[in-house]
Amino acid sequence: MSKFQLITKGLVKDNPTFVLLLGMCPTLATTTSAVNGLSMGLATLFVLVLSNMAISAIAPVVPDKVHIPVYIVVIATFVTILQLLMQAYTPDIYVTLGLFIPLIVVNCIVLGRAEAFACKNSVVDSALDGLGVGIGFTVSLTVIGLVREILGSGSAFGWKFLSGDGMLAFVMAPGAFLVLGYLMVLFNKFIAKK
Amino acid sequence: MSTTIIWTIVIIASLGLVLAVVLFLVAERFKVEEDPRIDIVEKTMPGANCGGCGFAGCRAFADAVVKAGNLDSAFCPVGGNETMKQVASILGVAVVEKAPSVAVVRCNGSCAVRPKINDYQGAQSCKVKAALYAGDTGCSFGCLGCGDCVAACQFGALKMNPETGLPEVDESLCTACGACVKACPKAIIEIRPKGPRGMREFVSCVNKDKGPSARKACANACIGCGICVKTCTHGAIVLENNVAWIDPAKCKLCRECEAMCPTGAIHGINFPKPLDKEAVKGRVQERQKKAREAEAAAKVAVEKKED
Amino acid sequence: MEILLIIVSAIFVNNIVLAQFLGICPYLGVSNKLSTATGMSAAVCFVITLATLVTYLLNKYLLLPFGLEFLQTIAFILVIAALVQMVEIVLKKVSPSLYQALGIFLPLITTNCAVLGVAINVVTKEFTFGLPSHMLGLGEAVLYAFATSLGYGLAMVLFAGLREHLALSDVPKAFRGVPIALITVGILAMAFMGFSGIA
Amino acid sequence: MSVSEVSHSGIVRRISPSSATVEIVSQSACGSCAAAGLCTVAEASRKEIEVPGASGFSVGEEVDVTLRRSLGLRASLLAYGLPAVIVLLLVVGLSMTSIGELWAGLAGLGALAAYYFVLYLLRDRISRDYVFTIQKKR
Amino acid sequence: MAVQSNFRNMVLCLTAVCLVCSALLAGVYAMTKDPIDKTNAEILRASIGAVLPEGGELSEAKDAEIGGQASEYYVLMRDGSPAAYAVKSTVVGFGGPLALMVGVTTDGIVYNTSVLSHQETPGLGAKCNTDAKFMGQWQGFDTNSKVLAVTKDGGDVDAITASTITSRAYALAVKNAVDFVRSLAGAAPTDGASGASVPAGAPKNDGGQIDE
Amino acid sequence: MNRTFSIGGVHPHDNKISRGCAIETLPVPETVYIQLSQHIGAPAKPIVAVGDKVKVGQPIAEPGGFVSAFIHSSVSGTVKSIAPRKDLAGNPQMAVEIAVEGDEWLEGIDTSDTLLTDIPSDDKAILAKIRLGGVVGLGGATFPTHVKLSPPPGKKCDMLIINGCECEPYLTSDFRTLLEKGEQVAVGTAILKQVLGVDQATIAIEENKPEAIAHMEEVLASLRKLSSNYAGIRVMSLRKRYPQGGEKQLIDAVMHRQVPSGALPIDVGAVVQNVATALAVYDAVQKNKPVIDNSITVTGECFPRQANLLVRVGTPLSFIIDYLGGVPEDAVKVISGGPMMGRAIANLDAATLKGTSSLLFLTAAQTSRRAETACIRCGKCADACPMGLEPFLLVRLARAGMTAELEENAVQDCIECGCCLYSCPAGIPLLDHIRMAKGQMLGIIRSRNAKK
Amino acid sequence: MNKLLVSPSPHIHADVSTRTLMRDVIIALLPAVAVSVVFYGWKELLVLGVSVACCVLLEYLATRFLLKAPSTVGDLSAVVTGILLALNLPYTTPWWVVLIGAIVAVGVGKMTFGGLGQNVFNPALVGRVFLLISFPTYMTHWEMPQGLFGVDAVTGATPLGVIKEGLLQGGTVPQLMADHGYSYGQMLLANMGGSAGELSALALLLGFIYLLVRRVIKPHITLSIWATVALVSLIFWLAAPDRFTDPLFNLLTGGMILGSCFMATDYVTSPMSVMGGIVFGIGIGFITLMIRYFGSYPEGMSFAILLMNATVPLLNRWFHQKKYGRA
Ligand SMILES: Cc1cc2nc3c(=O)[nH]c(=O)nc-3n(C[C@H](O)[C@H](O)[C@H](O)COP(=O)(O)O)c2cc1C
Ligand SMILES: Cc1cc2nc3c(=O)[nH]c(=O)nc-3n(C[C@H](O)[C@H](O)[C@H](O)COP(=O)(O)O)c2cc1C
Ligand SMILES: Cc1cc2nc3c(=O)[nH]c(=O)nc-3n(C[C@H](O)[C@H](O)[C@H](O)COP(=O)(O)O)c2cc1C
Ligand SMILES: Cc1cc2nc3c(=O)[nH]c(=O)nc-3n(C[C@H](O)[C@H](O)[C@H](O)CO)c2cc1C
Ligand code: SF4
Ligand code: SF4
Ligand code: SF4
Ligand code: SF4
Ligand code: FES
Repeated sequence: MSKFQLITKGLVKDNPTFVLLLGMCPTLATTTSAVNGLSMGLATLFVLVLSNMAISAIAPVVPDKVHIPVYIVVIATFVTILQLLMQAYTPDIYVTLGLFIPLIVVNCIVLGRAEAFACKNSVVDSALDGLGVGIGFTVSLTVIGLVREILGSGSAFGWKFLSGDGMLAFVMAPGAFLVLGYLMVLFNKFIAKK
Repeated sequence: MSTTIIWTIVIIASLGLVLAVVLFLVAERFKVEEDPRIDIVEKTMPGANCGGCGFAGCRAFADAVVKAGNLDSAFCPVGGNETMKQVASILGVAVVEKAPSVAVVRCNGSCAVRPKINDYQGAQSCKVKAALYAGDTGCSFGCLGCGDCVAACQFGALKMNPETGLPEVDESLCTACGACVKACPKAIIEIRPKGPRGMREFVSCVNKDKGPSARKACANACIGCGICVKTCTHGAIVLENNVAWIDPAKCKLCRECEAMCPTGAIHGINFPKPLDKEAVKGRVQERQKKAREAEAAAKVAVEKKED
Repeated sequence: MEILLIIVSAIFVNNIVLAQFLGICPYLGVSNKLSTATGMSAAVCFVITLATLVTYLLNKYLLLPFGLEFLQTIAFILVIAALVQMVEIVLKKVSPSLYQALGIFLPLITTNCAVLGVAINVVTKEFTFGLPSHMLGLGEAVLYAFATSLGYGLAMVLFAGLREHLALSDVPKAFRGVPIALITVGILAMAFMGFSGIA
Repeated sequence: MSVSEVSHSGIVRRISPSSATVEIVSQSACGSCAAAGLCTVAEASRKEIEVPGASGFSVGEEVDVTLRRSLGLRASLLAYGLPAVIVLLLVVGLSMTSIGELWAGLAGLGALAAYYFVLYLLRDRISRDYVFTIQKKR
Repeated sequence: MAVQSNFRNMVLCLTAVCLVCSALLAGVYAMTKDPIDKTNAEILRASIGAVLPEGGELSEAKDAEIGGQASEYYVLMRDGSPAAYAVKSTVVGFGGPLALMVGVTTDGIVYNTSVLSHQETPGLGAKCNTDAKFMGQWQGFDTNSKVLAVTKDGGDVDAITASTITSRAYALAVKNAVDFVRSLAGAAPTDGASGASVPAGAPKNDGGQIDE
Repeated sequence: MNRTFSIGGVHPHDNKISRGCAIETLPVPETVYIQLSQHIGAPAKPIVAVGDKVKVGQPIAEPGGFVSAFIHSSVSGTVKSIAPRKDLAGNPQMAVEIAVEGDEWLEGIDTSDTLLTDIPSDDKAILAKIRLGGVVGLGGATFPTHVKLSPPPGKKCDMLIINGCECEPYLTSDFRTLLEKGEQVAVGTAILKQVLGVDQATIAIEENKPEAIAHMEEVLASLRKLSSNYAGIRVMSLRKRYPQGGEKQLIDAVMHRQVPSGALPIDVGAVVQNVATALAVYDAVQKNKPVIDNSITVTGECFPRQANLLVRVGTPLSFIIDYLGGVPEDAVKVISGGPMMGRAIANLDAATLKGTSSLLFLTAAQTSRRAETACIRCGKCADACPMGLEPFLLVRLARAGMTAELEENAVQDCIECGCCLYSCPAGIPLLDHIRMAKGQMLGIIRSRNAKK
Repeated sequence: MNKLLVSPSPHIHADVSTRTLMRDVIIALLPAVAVSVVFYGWKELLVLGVSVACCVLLEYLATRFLLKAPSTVGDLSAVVTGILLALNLPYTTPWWVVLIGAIVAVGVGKMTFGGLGQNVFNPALVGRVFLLISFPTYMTHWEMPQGLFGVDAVTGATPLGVIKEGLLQGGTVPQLMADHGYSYGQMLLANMGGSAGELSALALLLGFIYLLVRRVIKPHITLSIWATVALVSLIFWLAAPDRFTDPLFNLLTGGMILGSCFMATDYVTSPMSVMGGIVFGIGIGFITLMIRYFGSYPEGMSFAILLMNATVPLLNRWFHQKKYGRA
């Protein structure tokens, strides 16, 4: 797999949201607007890249029975670092994303990449892999957020094009499920062409 | 500040320690050592989970062959020899090549030659129809045309031809899994070896009626006249219950039977050239005449000897 | 009254799946069969309740005194992981037959975001339940966790029923599987919004 | 298999005159998720099940272990549901008294230990109810 | 995963990883502690600044009980005497706690309000933090002449459409703050919320549903 | 209020337009084709050869197994062939072709009209006569009667029910039989009662046949005066509701007992026999006359001449139809049996069987199925099902191939009454699929029981 | 004589079809439609028109292009959905909101699941609840028409809304009822604020009786809803008459009659067995009252029906008709 493919596969072929259905909770919870989705995606991307790198570096010396806990500790460390950094420098976003920042620890994407890729590949490849998957995740979340924002608030990336409200259901819980469901169908039909 | 750092280290490290001990205990008790080859084999399988191999699905197949360590009684009809070669190389054993097979429809009673004598109304299912009565044509053996076989085929290899009212096999898609054979209540579909370059010869009829009634029901029916049996010089054709059947193992693809069949019930597929019926017919008749003469001569000779 | 409010709120009003979006992966994964969903609900109930109890104590008596709240994430995940594993060992020792029956009946329980999410929520979020906003005390915390997991079970059992039904329906091909499941949950979430404002 | 049963496939590991021991592989809850192959957190662990009175099987053979569905449900209630309720009641109850949260919490954990100890004492009684049967794989 | 596990290396490895990670964490924590504190302080300052007039000197946080809850307030000293107060006032909104910073001048006029945190429904109650019309009405709201309750309850606060509960809670929070400032100044509490069923500090402000 | 069964049922219009037509005797055709498989169970084995001369009533085939029956020649003449011939469904079946020559009856058959009310006391001999007479159930299932009359040891019969419900629309042959041969049916009933060793017998008739009810009351009253054999036989009027004549429903209606799933009527102490069967038993036992003819209703609004005919077994349908004036122009479907359970005929050249009870002609408007649309889950099928099944569910399960669930939902209990398909507003071919699934399920159950 | 027709038994069929059933439901709804049009005028006609037209059109488009099957609009079920959706909306609803509601009802609630018979939630209610959540302003604000038939435009809110709001402001039930001059006779005949379907209990009941007489539906679901509402609200009312409204009020107001007679009885989304239907009805009645009494929505019927729709598969599993010969 070329380096280019490593970065792009997360967009369509191995799209973590629409194809692999990973990390459903943040996908649904944090996509009330395009910006929120983007932020969550980037936060996950941050952890993905760093933990992938760290894990690929230490994997050769980890006894295989403790590899999962070791990875969890590593990932949790980066998540906590992310939490601290966000608290310090982007407090607004930290508050909006709330619980779902610490929950990156249990996001299957992160651990999944560690297990499936990072532990068997070089640090650079792992970083690229993390980047690719992270980009896929970020793009998906942004798109979902955008759709929900347009339908639900009548705005896009905060730019309001409708004077009133949109359909509020889309910013609330039901809208998250509905939008993801329908987007998944469109993705399969027109992008992945399954 | 420094106390925070110290406590951080102490607490996390001790949690790590506890976790390590717990994990060790768990790991000791619940080891999973699935043969990793099962996964690898599964990945090489086509993933159709059709059950054509006789196992519950692709995973079950992979499991079974890895555990058995050989491929003696296992064959994936979907993946075919290609897949089996890969599987064999994973397991490090020899492959058993199988002649590739394909489904053939043994009914050529199209709407044109097999007129409908009644109308059917009810669930569009060959099974339901077959349980109710003999069918909407005079032939009580022929295809019922509701397409149970089409529905059974997971690979989209079968299609109903609206013109003929008969199912047709798309050879490129058919994996010879046999699902259609099981689905057909009239036992019309047969899995046959594909034959060299796809060429094969078969009797496209299963009508067991005696000649006249078979013929009355369907112009293309096998009437059990036995001409093909007499024609075949390789002993490949058997006639039983008023229907002929060509043994693919013995058939040499000479197409003589096809030419001789009075109703056109014998079909040859994928031959490069169309069959020149008259020429072959002439050739066969010539040969038969000679044979008769030779026989007569021999008879005479024998009689002479006795004299 | 307050107890009732905590229960109603956690099960219906702020349902963990339908309003809080936690534990969606197993929710979509294990809800194909009704009986498995029911059994799984009991297991989730147990894990969430116990995990909340332990992490609450951990937080209050270890992290807070030393000013280490920022370690919540890492400490909780380690403790919960160890806990889940330990239950397995204990159960095997305690009653082999139960353990074996569960092995056949249920998939393994894993630490998912529902467990961690509830544990973190309990120690960080302010709750109201008709009272002035406050952090939960231990009793409330455990009750809240338990009720939340009941909500999980309710959502799961309802959904498993719906899915068993949908499996026999002629859902258009493009929607089969996960999409129709998501859309169904969406409508379910819509219905659950009727409870909003209670408590 | 009837609808009122659950079964799990496994492999016969040991045979004794009175029973057969079958090993099954249990997948984690996310194991059924589309990404199970990719995300290896979807762990698997190996469990052994003893089936008394099974005969006619050989070591290494693949079999289905079957259990009445209601028993599976009962097992999960007994192993998880009931202790959760006990811990809940105790902790909620005690925290209403003036005993202090630490003690209430520890009491809850203690009750859990006690519950499992009782289960341990009753393990023979319980195991009488749980009848597993095995069949050869079709 | 070349390493075969045994008890020793497992414990060793996990402990070591934990050690390294915790050290790393502690380091980052130490590094970010100050920025975080600073950010939080800034946010607080900004929220206080937004609700108080310019100039003067701000006091440290002082503890108080506002609307029945432990809270805090800040005094703006001008020329040695208090000129205005910034009061943190928390009430229960539609979705959970609704925390406001309310700036009140000594003469009982609301200078401005800002939302510190809320859990209201996006698109509905959440507009209390975005709706210009709603937010604007608080600037210079004179509690001496206007009644601190939503119009529906007979007051002078224009509610957010379809979010009376949030608006009511908001008004209550402001009223609690104003009352507190009055009590500091020794004046009688506002009688504004006569239409509201909920006396200040009552546990439940969406009122009248179940008797507690 | 009259009694009826407790679950489900429908009320199709009864359309008994041939009720006024007395039974007339159809002339004997030139050739008859007597099928060797006219009953449930193994086909009979021919005991004549081509070229043999046979007389009316002469056995031409013997039982091919325990559950099987004798078959007799219904005419006198020469055996022309014993070969496959297309049956009603167009499937080839072995049949004996006999060219008719005269009408010569086998000696010993009493062809007079005299009513013989004295019943022989030897049960064994009676059973033998029933068996030798080739009597099978004429209510539709054609189950060999002598088998049914020999309950397994230990099972006791409490009640003999004579099934005169004729709940299917259009059919009137049982009704005419009751009116015209009531005495013989009553004697037959008494014989059956004696063989079964029961005290109680009920002749169950639906309330839409008041003449038959009155007539049978009268007949029984007069017979009771003759002999104690006729005590304990009574007539019961039942509410009109399809499928009252179904064995299980009838037992429920008459005795308030339900036959458990998989069990036989005898398990709840009941034996059910059709009116025509009772008549056949009378003929076989009192008159030595085997089953060589039966009455057939020929009807349908579009059919020019309604009739109830006494027809020799093996008469080609085309002969009957021609006799009555030919197939009407607008008839699209010919049914052997009633419109609810009868079989559509694919081949009018086929010959009648012992169990053929009617020829019904329907027009396209009367019989065409509605185009199939989606199930709207109205539950009308489940409301109608007399077995309390859920046809909509069974069909879904059958389509999904969920065998275990099908068994759990009792697909094997379906009596194929057709109430579900009759009621479904969405035109779903419920029974078509259920029948398939039931067949499959019975196969599975049988092979499972065989293994045990 | 043509070719013979051969088919499996039975050979005759009852003369009900999906179409005739739906037609009967439409007929049954006509009195309510008529009352609402008379009362609210052309605006109500517009809502009805947009709703029905859009439902039918969407069903047509979806069958042709999504399911790629012959169109099913002929079965009239989309018309039923359209009318019921319209009856659930205030007559003041802007046409584009009605349009969105119809799209959600038929598009999401019905066709996504595969069309008639496949959906698990009541389509009209999916549409209504979606609108309720999305456009609370339009959905909960009422304008009374100007004194048509001399009707006094007392209030702009439905009785349920008035009571809920009044209670929030510290009023008591009897006082509020008196203030607004609510009388049961009025509720029964017409003249309550609210959506068209809340207008006249009598017109709806007339339709319900028609459905019963035509044997389109059985009464068990409706009756069990009524019984539950009556019983539970009686208990609350007796306990605290100031705080809780009385049984008759609860039965006659809001979507109670429309919901219990026409929407809870939708075949597709209600349990198959009688016992299941009774439990279903009890659930609807209970949840409705809980939402009315304690929730933030004044009316809970729609939510209650949707919630119980979700339990239908479970109820179908747990409750079966009694089978012949099985204990
Ligand atoms: C899901 C949901 C969320 C709501 N969120 C809020 C909210 O955040 N703030 C609020 O005041 N009302 C909210 N409401 C509306 C109230 O329940 C209530 O309808 C309204 O406040 C009173 O009506 P009015 O403001 O139109 O007079 C919400 C309602 C629902 C169903
Ligand atoms: C194997 C077998 C054994 C039977 N044994 C008896 C029996 O002992 N007693 C009896 O009354 N009927 C017996 N029957 C007949 C059936 O119960 C039933 O009467 C017959 O199938 C015709 O019923 P129907 O016309 O309602 O379908 C038996 C049927 C079968 C298939
Ligand atoms: C749905 C259904 C309807 C039936 N209707 C009648 C009927 O009306 N009259 C009748 O004699 N038998 C009817 N039968 C057949 C009876 O079940 C039963 O087989 C018969 O009465 C037994 O008597 P036999 O053995 O003398 O035929 C019906 C069967 C079924 C399944
Ligand atoms: C008695 C009856 C009630 C119905 N009620 C509704 C209803 O409440 N909402 C609706 O969208 N359709 C209703 N329909 C129409 C139809 O059944 C419904 O659209 C299906 O849910 C679509 O699959 C009803 C139909 C009948 C026969
Ligand atoms: S045509 Fe028949 S054998 Fe070929 S793939 Fe299809 S089902 Fe299998
Ligand atoms: S080949 Fe067999 S299954 Fe296929 S359509 Fe013909 S009869 Fe049906
Ligand atoms: S045919 Fe079978 S399923 Fe249908 S109503 Fe009759 S017994 Fe029930
Ligand atoms: S009668 Fe037809 S439409 Fe109604 S539930 Fe049964 S199968 Fe479905
Ligand atoms: S369970 Fe929440 S992200 Fe998977």
